[in-house]
Amino acid sequence: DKKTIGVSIPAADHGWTAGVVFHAERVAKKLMEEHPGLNVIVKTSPDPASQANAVQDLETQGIDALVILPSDPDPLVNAIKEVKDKGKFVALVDRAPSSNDNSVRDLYVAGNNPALGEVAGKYIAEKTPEAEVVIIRGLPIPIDQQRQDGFDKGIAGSKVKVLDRQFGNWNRDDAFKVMQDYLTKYPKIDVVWCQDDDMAVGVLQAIEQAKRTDIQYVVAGAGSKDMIKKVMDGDKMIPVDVLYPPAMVGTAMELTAAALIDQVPVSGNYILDATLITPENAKNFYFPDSPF
Amino acid sequence: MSSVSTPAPVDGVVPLLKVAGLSKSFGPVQVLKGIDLTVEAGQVHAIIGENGAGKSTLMKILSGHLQPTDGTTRIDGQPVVFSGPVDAEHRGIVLVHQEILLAPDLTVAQNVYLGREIAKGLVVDDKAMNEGARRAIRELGGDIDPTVTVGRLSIAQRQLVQIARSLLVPHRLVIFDEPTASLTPVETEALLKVIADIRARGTAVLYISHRLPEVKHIADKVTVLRDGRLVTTRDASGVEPVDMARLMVGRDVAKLYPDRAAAGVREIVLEVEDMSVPGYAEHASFQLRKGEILGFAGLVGAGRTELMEGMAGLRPARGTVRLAGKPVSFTNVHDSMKAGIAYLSEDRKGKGLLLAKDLKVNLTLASLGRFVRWWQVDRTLEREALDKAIAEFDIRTGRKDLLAGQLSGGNQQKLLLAKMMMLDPSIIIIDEPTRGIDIGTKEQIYKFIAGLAAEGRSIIVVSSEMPELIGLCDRILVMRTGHIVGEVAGDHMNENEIVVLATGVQAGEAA
Amino acid sequence: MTETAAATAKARRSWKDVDLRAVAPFVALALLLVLGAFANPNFISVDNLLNVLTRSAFIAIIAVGATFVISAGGLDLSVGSMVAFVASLTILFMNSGAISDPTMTIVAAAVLAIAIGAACGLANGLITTVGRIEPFIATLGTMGIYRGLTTWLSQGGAITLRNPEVQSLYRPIYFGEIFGVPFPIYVIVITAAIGAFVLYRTRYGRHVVAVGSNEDVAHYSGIPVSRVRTLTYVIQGLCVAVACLIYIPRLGSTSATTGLMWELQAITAVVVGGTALRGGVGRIWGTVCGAFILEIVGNIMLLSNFVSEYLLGAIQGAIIIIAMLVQRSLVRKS
Amino acid sequence: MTETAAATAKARRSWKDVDLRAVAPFVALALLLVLGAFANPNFISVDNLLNVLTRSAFIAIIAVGATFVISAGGLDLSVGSMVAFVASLTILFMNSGAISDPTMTIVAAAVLAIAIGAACGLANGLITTVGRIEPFIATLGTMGIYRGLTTWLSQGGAITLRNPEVQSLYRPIYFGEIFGVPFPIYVIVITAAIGAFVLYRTRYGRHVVAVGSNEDVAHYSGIPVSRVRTLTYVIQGLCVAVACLIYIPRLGSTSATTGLMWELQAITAVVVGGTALRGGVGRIWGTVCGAFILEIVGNIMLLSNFVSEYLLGAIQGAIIIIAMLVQRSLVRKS
Ligand SMILES: Nc1ncnc2c1ncn2[C@@H]1O[C@H](COP(=O)(O)OP(=O)(O)OP(=O)(O)O)[C@@H](O)[C@H]1O
Ligand SMILES: Nc1ncnc2c1ncn2[C@@H]1O[C@H](COP(=O)(O)OP(=O)(O)OP(=O)(O)O)[C@@H](O)[C@H]1O
Ligand SMILES: [Mg+2]
Ligand SMILES: [Mg+2]
Repeated sequence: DKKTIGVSIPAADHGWTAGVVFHAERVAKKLMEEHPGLNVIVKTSPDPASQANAVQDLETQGIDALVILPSDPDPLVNAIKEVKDKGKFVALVDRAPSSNDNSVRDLYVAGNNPALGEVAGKYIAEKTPEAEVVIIRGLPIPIDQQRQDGFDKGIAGSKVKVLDRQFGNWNRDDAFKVMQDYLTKYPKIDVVWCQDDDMAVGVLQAIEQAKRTDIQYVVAGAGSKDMIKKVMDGDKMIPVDVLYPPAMVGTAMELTAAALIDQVPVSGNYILDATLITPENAKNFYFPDSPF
Repeated sequence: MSSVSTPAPVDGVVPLLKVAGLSKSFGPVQVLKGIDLTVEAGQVHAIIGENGAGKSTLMKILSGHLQPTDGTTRIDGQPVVFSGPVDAEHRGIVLVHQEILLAPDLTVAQNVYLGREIAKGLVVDDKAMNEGARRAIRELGGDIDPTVTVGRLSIAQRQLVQIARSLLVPHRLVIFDEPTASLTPVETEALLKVIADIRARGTAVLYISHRLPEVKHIADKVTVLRDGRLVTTRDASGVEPVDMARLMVGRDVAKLYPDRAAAGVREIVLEVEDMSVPGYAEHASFQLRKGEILGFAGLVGAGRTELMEGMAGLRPARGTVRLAGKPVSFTNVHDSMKAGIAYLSEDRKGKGLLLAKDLKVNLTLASLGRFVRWWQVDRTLEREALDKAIAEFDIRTGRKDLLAGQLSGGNQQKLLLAKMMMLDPSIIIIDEPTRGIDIGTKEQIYKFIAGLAAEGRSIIVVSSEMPELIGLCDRILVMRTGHIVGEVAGDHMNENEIVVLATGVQAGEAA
Repeated sequence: MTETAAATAKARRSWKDVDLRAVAPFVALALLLVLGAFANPNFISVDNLLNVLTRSAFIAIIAVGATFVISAGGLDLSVGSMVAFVASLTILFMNSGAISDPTMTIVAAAVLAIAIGAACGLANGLITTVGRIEPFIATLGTMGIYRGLTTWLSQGGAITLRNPEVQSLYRPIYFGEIFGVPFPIYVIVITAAIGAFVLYRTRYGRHVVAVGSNEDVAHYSGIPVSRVRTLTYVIQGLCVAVACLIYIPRLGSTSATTGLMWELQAITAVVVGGTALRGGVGRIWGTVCGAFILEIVGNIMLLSNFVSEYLLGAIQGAIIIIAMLVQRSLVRKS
Repeated sequence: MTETAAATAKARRSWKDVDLRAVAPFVALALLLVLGAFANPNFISVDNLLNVLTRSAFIAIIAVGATFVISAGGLDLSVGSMVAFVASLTILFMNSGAISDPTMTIVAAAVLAIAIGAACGLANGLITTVGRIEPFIATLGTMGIYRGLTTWLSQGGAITLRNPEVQSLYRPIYFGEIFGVPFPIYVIVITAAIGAFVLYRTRYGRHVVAVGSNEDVAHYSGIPVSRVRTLTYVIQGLCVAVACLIYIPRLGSTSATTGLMWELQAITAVVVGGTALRGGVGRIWGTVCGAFILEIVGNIMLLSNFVSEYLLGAIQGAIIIIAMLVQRSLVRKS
């Protein structure tokens, strides 16, 4: 008999989520080809409230399993529980609510947000132990806070000094502005940590425009093809990138399909590493076809 | 379509404009019924009729603002159908609207030249337009800075701007719809002179006014409308104002102003001392007695309106107001209304009535508290009040669910009067009570005002029509440029005396 | 060519006119229902329709308040942030454990939410009326303020209702049903009914419409224009508080992005419902219908599988325009 | 009764009045500059000020167009999405390699951008005028449409200018300087000057203001109201296209979030600059000043160390309100 997997993800509103959408679509097509009896519906939503609606609508369409990457986890717990309580298989991707246990989901596939910050922090602390760092944060929501906390943990004990941290809203234009103002404000900046590859685009432009040479490098995160390319090419400004693969949604979908169709017992946590991408390993993570 | 006599141009003179069988309906209401009218070049043709007779509607049709439901229009013998007001203007027909149609944010000159700006290449020539506008207004006897925005002008000044604007179009037929309603004698005289000039140049003029002596003075022909029907068209030389009144109203209007019992000296109910409204009026002091009708005369811009508004708490003012000896100070209208003062604005469309709402809503707006039962506005009570007001004030309306904006001007004034009387005020300030009102209605309103005074209410009448003040008031105060410059009463109540005070100029010859 | 022409057309045309303008949104709604039924048979299932109605509750309730503000000639862009702010404070209060009894906690929280909503509305009202700043700018400013404060309260994270007892007690306010109809639907109906009563039947309602219709006339009629206008913002604040009270149990948490863009949705609901933005007319039931329309458009998009998810926003925009065009042509034909 | 009499009170009060209203935004700007200087000495460095002016270019230029739309009594909420749409199409064209010569590519792209901008504006204009839909709703609809199309074009990701030759040739349009002044500042000045000329000196500009002041009057005066209004949207579209042309070389890429909320910023700039939202008045230079004010507020926030990053939005909102209050009190005192 026909099985249906519903996939609810945030709308493609910046690079990383675009990657998520890309991979979700890719894997959905692949799964449906591999399993003729399987139907995969992918729905995107711009904010938590509409995502809760989308989950409800997927349920209305009669799904057997839900794969969800919540745009903001806590507000969506209730909606996810609704599905879970009806005995459907639920895979939660990436963003964990405050209480992330079996009552909420069967499977948890995630990148490691605290680790993303921590890896970046550690790298900076090792490479430039006395660096003065400015930070450009994302939006004021929990994942951002987790990355921030991770970063603070990563540099703990070192002499790395954080000069400032402001929100760039995971947006290139905003990051450009914030970086311009940082450059005005601080005569000497050693390192920029900007938490996201999209924002790094704006940061690099601002630095280039100011013709400042004191900035040694920029650490971003996520693993967009443009940044990975720069790492591969040995760009001085982007020596490394921290991986936070949007493809994780595909992993979750594949695992869910396995649970549903092949009756493989799947449950528990699958945490993907926040791998540090260096010129040596970069080509393993380079997908030129992805939009991100 | 031609039913009534449509004489061919026998003697070779083709009339400039000729309409036959013209009818107009708004929905179920037929407003004009088979009007035949001929307008000749070089003549002033007056149209008179009661409020709501259909004069404005007829003029709007003739100038392309409205499409007739039926009938034909010929210009120089050629049948035409106007696609719109601009089309009519191109054919030389311009209308000076009864309502003021100007863009409030633009300057006087910009309004005067709106839609036909003088331009040098791409650039508009503001200098030339300011000059032109200043000249055009001066020709009308006004003096308005052409660079002031229209929103700052008084109604009278706006009216002048509007007239100036219309006369700048090359015209063969100019239609004036109550142009003098808000003008004082000085500007009225100037306008009549301008109209005489226009006529002398061979232009035809259609002229609507409720001021019958004026009509008599200027018109060559007079057409009377009643209930949308053309009653008669006559040579003006053959009809006197009394006849006109009778033809309009359908009965004798022998005496316009009511007899009033000479009131003895009564107690002072209102005392205003050293009242200043910054920018408009300074150090005004006056007293009002119980049962008295006190007039305020003055030229346009003398500050009468602002003084009254300041006193009623409608705009910031300094000074002392005593009601029955007790000092009061009104920071807002609500307080003054509660104290029994009602102010009826001269600007009934802008400040008096909600034109887009129905009569009921308008009638009860100021006194809604009286209609509240169980937290709700009781619509039955409202309906009853409307019925009563319609009867009492003789508001002529086809249907009771009409919007206030669909009433004719005169009936709007009656509605406003009815609205403010719902407050049951003891002091009533009426600014321009009969602006644009037909003679029959005027008589009613005067009678009504006199009745209010007889009931022991005190009334202030601000008016630019001197006969009205003289006929109605016990005393008249005259204002000039923000100051009260004198009082006329008893034997001195005549136009000459007032004009001398209002202008500050000894008159050689009186109008 | 004399008379006869007179009394043919009866007054029927004009009542139609008035009526059609009010009926138009409902016609648009009906058309959408038909469209939805074609898109996916599940659409017209009772469950789905109840779902959609239920979740339109937030916008519908907020939009009832917006109808007041707009009728009086104002505008409130801050409602979305206000939802975030009021809901955050309310959750923080419930988390604080100031009151130990769960039921009393919820009651006190409700009172608090209402008070904060009213206070926020009052602030908006005073800034526009006493400060005489264009409502658009004034509420754009407070929009920033309320959202900023929310961000600060949440320290960039989420504010989540922690007490499980309170949570389970509170949950039915969104998820509960009475006679098979979800609770929020009752809240919509009650709010709208009260709103309609106040706007159409009371003196204050009459004043609101008068102020929006012509401020000068209202002023000259002795209506305290500023007070009437300020109160519309307070009503808006109260409606926001009510929306918060059913929002909190649904998601149980808020963050800096809660209520983002809801102001635009609320205003759209009001306008789609037949209220003109320039003021002077208010249609409460039309507004509620407008909120349903918006939610149903989204629902149909999600249920149908024709459209690329990238194009969702485009189609939604197009449908709103088409809905308005349909309305207009309906009204014009009458 | 003689003549002479008609002498009236002089207009002496009015010039002061008018002038202060126009000057107020500049006073607010000056106050902000002083405030900024206290917050951080770097603030008044030429470099920083040039940076800030340069990046205000997008909003300033768009807001010049918005001044036309608003003066004529309209509103355009779609400009932010339009930026994203026009810029995306332009980049896609440059990437397509349809023209091999880099210079010609850029010229052709510029022409294309202008054409698309004008077309988008025309669409907005026709929907509001011919379709007779409230501008707020009409452009909210097209806002969804343009953004949706952008998302679809980019498949959710970024659209990046690929040709390095074109890139390096085009880059100076944003980053280049003439006599030490960045190129975008010239573009602001030129756009505003043209805008001011059209609005204040030409017949069309006069008609724009008349339409916004009183539509009926304009109609009776033979002004083609719909055409005038539609054209203001086209002008808005052209301004958006110009803004895009200097936006593209800055980051060389667009995404679905490009230009998000810019419409609100543009409208705020217009209003802060002294143009009333109800139409009938337009102040081009005030608008430009308003755009500077907005950008400077953000800049001061970032440069100063007083404020928690969480509270930025709140302070920004508060400053806008205070700036408007200062303006109002200035004007009232006059
Ligand atoms: N748009 C409309 N819809 C319905 N009725 C209307 C409309 N316009 C005018 N009327 C009605 O037509 C009649 C004639 O109005 P009109 O304005 O022509 O009168 P008038 O003779 O100019 O009166 P006044 O002397 O008061 O100006 C009035 O009864 C008025 O209520
Ligand atoms: N908003 C305004 N700002 C500046 N001046 C104004 C404003 N409104 C009116 N004025 C001026 O104030 C003066 C007095 O106004 P107004 O003409 O209404 O007085 P009035 O004596 O009541 O005249 P009317 O005979 O028209 O009733 C006029 O010169 C007018 O131009
Ligand atoms: Mg008339
Ligand atoms: Mg007056």
